[in-house]
Amino acid sequence: VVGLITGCTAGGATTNTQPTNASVEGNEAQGDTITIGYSGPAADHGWLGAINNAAIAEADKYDDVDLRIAEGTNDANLQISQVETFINDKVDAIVLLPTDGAALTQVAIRAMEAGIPVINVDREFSSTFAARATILGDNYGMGVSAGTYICEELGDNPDAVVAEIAGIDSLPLTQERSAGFAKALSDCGLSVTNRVSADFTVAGGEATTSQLLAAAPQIDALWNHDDDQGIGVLAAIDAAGRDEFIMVGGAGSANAMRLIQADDSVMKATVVYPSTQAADGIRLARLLVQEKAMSDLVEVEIPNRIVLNAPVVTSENVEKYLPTAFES
Amino acid sequence: MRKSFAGVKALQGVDLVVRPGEVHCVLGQNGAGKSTLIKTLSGAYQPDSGEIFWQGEPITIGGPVAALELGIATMYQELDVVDGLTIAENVFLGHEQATGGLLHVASANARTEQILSRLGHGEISPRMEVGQLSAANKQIVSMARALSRDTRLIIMDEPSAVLDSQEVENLFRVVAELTAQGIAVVYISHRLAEIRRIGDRITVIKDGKSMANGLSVADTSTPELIRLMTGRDVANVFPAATPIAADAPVVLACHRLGVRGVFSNVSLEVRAGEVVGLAGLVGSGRSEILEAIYGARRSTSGTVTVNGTVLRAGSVEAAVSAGIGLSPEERKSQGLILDEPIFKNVTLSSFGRFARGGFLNERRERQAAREQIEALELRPADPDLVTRTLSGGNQQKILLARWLVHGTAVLLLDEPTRGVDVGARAEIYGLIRRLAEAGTAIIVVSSEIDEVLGLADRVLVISDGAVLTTTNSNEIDEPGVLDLVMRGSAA
Amino acid sequence: MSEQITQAAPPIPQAHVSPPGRLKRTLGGSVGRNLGLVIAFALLILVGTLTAGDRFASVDNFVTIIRFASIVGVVCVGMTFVITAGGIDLSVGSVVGLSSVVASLTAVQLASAQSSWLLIVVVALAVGTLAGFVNGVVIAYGGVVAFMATLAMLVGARGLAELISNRSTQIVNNQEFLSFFRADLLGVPILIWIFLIVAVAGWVLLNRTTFGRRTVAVGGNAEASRLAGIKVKRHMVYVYMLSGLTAGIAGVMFLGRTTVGTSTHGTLLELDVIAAVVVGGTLLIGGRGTIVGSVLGILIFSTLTNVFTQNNLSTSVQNVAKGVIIVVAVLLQQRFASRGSRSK
Amino acid sequence: MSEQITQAAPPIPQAHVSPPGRLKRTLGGSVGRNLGLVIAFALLILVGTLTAGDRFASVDNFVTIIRFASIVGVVCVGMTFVITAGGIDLSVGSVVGLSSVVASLTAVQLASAQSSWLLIVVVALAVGTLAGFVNGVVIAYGGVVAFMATLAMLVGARGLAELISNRSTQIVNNQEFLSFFRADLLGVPILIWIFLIVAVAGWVLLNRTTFGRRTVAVGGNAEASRLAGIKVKRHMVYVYMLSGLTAGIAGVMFLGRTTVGTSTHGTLLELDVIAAVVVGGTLLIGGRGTIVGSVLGILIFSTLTNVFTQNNLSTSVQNVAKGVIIVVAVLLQQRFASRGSRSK
Ligand SMILES: Nc1ncnc2c1ncn2[C@@H]1O[C@H](COP(=O)(O)OP(=O)(O)OP(=O)(O)O)[C@@H](O)[C@H]1O
Ligand SMILES: Nc1ncnc2c1ncn2[C@@H]1O[C@H](COP(=O)(O)OP(=O)(O)OP(=O)(O)O)[C@@H](O)[C@H]1O
Ligand SMILES: [Mg+2]
Ligand SMILES: [Mg+2]
Repeated sequence: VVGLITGCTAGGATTNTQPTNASVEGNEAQGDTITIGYSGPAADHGWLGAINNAAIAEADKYDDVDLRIAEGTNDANLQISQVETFINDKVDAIVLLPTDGAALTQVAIRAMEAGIPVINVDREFSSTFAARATILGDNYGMGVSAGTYICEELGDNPDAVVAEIAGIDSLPLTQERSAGFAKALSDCGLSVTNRVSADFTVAGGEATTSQLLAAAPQIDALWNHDDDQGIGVLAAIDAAGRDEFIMVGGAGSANAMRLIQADDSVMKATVVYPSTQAADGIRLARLLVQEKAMSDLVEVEIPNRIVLNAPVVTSENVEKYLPTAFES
Repeated sequence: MRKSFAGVKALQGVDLVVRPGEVHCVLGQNGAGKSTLIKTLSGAYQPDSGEIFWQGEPITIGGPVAALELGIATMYQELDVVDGLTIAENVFLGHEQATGGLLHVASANARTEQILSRLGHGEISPRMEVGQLSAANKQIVSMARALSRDTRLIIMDEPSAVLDSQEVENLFRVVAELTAQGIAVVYISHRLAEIRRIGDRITVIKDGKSMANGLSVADTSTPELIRLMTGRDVANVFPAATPIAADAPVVLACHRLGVRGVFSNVSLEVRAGEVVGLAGLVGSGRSEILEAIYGARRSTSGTVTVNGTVLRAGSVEAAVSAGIGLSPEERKSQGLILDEPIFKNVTLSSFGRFARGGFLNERRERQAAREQIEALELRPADPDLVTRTLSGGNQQKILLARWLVHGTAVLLLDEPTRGVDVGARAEIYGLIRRLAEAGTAIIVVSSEIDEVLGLADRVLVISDGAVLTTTNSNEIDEPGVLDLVMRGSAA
Repeated sequence: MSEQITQAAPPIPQAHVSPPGRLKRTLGGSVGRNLGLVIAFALLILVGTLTAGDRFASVDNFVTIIRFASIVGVVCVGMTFVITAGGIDLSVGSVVGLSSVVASLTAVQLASAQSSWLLIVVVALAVGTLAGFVNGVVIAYGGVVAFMATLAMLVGARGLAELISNRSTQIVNNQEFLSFFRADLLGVPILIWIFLIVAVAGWVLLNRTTFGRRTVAVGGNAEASRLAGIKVKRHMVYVYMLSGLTAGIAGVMFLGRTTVGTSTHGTLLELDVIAAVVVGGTLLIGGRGTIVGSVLGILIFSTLTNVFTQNNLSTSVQNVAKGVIIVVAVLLQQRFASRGSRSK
Repeated sequence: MSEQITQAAPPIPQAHVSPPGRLKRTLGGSVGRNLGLVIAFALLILVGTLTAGDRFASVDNFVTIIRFASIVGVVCVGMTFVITAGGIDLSVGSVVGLSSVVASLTAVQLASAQSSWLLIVVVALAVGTLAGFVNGVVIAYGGVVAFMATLAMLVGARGLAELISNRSTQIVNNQEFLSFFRADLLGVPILIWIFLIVAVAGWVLLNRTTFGRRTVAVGGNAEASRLAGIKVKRHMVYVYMLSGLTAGIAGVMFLGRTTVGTSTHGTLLELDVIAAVVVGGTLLIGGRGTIVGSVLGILIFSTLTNVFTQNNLSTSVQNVAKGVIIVVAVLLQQRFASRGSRSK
């Protein structure tokens, strides 16, 4: 706390670009104990499970963080009431991965009005007043990355058959991913020939893929939105004995990356969608409440908006990403 | 063989001694505890106290299986067959012909065929699904099941209630065969005439206590039996009919009414104060005629007219608002909401009248129901009692009370005394007469021909969905009706 | 369905039931029948207070619990009628989603901006009632088993909602609408008022009107009701329309609470609703229903969720506990109900 | 439940029906009763062939359809018994998930690596059967309505599966296990063989054994069955165990097909299964069940999905169509069943 005040005054007129408080050591140092409320959607598939586990693990690292977890719902009504509970309890900060960004906006605004900073993770609120900071994965960017990679691989074959296996279609993020994918493909003159949507589950991936493969006897490239359902997708591909195409995954599970590393399946690449967003959210919330800044940034305050990159992982760079990948 | 026990709430000290080869009749009013008694013997209920002796040995019957293993087979009052299974499967239910769980379908069918022939129904295929059978034939399946086991004692709880006179004859023949083989039969019926015919000895139960044990049928007079059952003297005769005024208006008129495939061309007129009876065999279509008049079944031809207005076909509401009331054949499944209090059953057709703007006035409703059930001497006359706890006769009275509260010009009564004891019967007969005298037009359907003849002013004899004759009831007797029916179905 | 086993137990003959007095009847009727629930509820509050102390036992927290319960609770009222009438409505969750989607369509929002925010409400209620009407007609006149007809609607209405919304989340812009639903009246949130009004209206309708009497009669014995002159089929259609109407109300409440309409609103709501209603003491075979029980049932479930959240327990643990509690509650419920007066 | 309306039509007594001939009976019984389904199926295949041509009407595609149906189909066989016996099992989907999770636990996998891959199978079947046992006991001996008891299991087993797996996806490493399930036998995939065997075994069990006849009897008239000496409660426990067993088999099949065990396996499976069984002609009130119908029912659903995928239609459209088809199929089903022989 003291550090921040000095930082502010010191930062006034000088060109000093190294705030004293924002060192890694300074940020790790124990501060006042704070209570962070965390609420996320039902951990009903690998990525979300990883999100929650990473958040909890992150909170466990700090003795000065008391995490209140209310994870586990796809019901906006219930999640709103969980946030209300946090407001009632006057927690110090709320990290919220909303089941639907727009639906949770009002209650987040109420929390902000009650003086509780809200960190919005992954699915964005519909109002900028609803969150003090926002950490987003780039869903549209994921689609773009996957599409661009496929364009590169397929080169200049305008008749190439591109198939897409989406996640839960009624989620806005699925729509964004598909939109990005379609955009990138159209830049090289391709389009999605066959599209099915699964439900982010292994079984759903398997079932829809086996149907898709029957419907499309010849495929050149396939993008699967989610590596967790990808296990099922690959099982179906194996069962059908198909290997004429390249497959790109999504989210970036350790499992998928090991396959890419082995380079003996159709799985050639995956697009990372970081599963550490909520953990980052917890960390930001702690810094925010303890009035610290981010290390490696000159800025003395926590930024409003952080959009995480959606890099493509291939056999060339897989070593770099494997350590932070999530186990499904 | 000796069984005696006392106990269950419904049974407070009943003794019953059955000897091999006899037909032992159990008599008692509705709710006296007859069915409860036999269910205790068949292992369906456990007695709270008392002892059962089987061939001199004291035993306990732990469940239905134990009873069956002892050789006690039971035909229950509520039909106890399974619709989805074939006749043979029903007959051998619980003791299937099988090795290692695999059924011997053919041998079961063959054995069932034998038993059915023995019962005089060789024409019924054992492979038929029981759901397709009439109530009478289901009763036969029930009987075949009892015979399929090696039994020493067969208990029959009101087997004749759903049978017509022909079938009853058949039943008696089988009973005689059984007793000749030394098998004992316990026979329960409300029809005293039947008991006179086949019974050897009688046990009378009243209010869960036995009033008389092992009376010889031959030595006991009917009034004596009735006194034992009811504790009072009941004139088991039909109330005298008062002649209808010659100018009494026609209230109900059916013109060439028909339901395709069931009955056709039924024309009848009922005048105010008149009781018309429909006689015929089981399955002749009598219930269907009532249902068609009432709109519960859509007629495909002809018209129903009440007081000069033609009713819309297939509309119960139209019939009810025109002043027709129906007391259906199956009291429990078609008539009453058993878990609701009495008064709500009484006002089921008219509760709208006790409401203002849709809001009910239960106090007035209860009051109106109370008036009627007191007038009908319902026992107990508490409008808040759950209907299920009442005896059959009293439940029947609730149905009559329903239409008394509603107020009807025409009353259709389908089997108004089925399963009702002698005492209550006499009361219901009196009631029907009083209603007629008050100007209600009444149609009565009953499987007991003497009842139709005794109650009605005029009788329509029905066979195979067609009206054979219409006569005044005093111009025809029971053999006459039967004769007509036989000739009608032969033609 | 499924009742068969319970019926297999020999009915207990009660030959000489003495007529209960008026007071005894009322006690036996209302409190007695709900005693199991009240005990369960009290226990849950005790556990909440012991484990989470003041955080749990605060006015704010109770408001949160009830506000959470209010949307599902409204649907429970409609479902109580359907189950009492001997039916079941699996489609309520999907209908909630569908009505929220249709009511928040751009066209509707534009029209409502020009007229009144009530238009949004009217549209949602109309959509819900219409879906209920379709259910009712298919069941009553088509003769399709209620379970299947409403299962079909469950699948179909969700698909329709997705098609109509093009699977996007539709944000409501009408500020009057939003501020109405965000407002408090006498310190109590509007959502809770709506729940209260629907519950009281439902109670009066079920217990004090001819409509309610018919509902119980039809559920108790449809054939006897028909032969007594009640228009059973038409009444069943009304009952399903009522259930659809409450789903429409819940759709509006979702709109007000979340400010968005989406096809995912109300997913799996039907399970919670049916569980609450049956745990509340309404018989699944029909013929007996209690609004008070249903309300208690849903309050128990939402308190349970709150206690678990307060204690940092995951949904997985919560689900296991919920499973156990449903069974225990139904068992308790049966015990006390059969003491209050004979059922079955 | 819910049957009341259908029952409102007066039962038609058929006093003097002459026994139909053997041929007529077989027609009336098997084909006649399933004629609606066969027609629906044929129509669907026609639509598929017209819209997707050879891609649809190829052997490979039919194998895909049947393989897709086989997992759900196995559960349908168990469910047919439960529904025929007058019960319902809403928990099958969760039990599938639970058994797949337990069977793919690290401990089980280690043990199976040391002994045989069959251990994984045995564990899954045991878990399923145990869950069914709990259902059965709660229903038959606890007297809890089947709908509620299995709803509780639906919620509870899912929670338990999540707790046990810690919500992670457990990959099966046992190669023998995996290659068994990926193999073909006589050109037909193992999964289809399993489905076939279970279906045939189910048919024999239902139609040719005392167990099957008793199941029908208990569902048709539980009290009459009890009086005929059948131990109704115990039988119901067996029936639910059978359903649990088929859920366990499906759990293994999921493991084999997807190579992982996870708590999400089988989510909402119960709806498809019940829909297929009832569309197939098994009466929801119990007392009549047909394995052939259930198999046709599930084939119709999976063909439907295939036709929609072949035509690149979204799940939303598919859901709307599915809703309509359920209703139409039940209506057709009723029409033809009542012609073949009296149902209801
Ligand atoms: N399920 C039940 N619930 C409550 N009371 C019952 C039940 N079954 C029987 N009783 C009561 O037990 C008593 C005896 O009934 P039971 O059926 O043995 O009479 P019954 O002599 O067979 O009469 P009926 O001639 O009408 O068949 C009656 O008072 C009846 O009301
Ligand atoms: N919907 C129908 N279709 C074809 N036949 C029918 C139909 N309804 C009834 N029947 C036939 O009509 C006849 C009359 O049936 P029902 O048993 O009701 O007559 P009933 O004279 O009232 O006899 P019961 O004494 O048994 O009441 C029977 O042969 C029955 O099979
Ligand atoms: Mg009796
Ligand atoms: Mg009749």
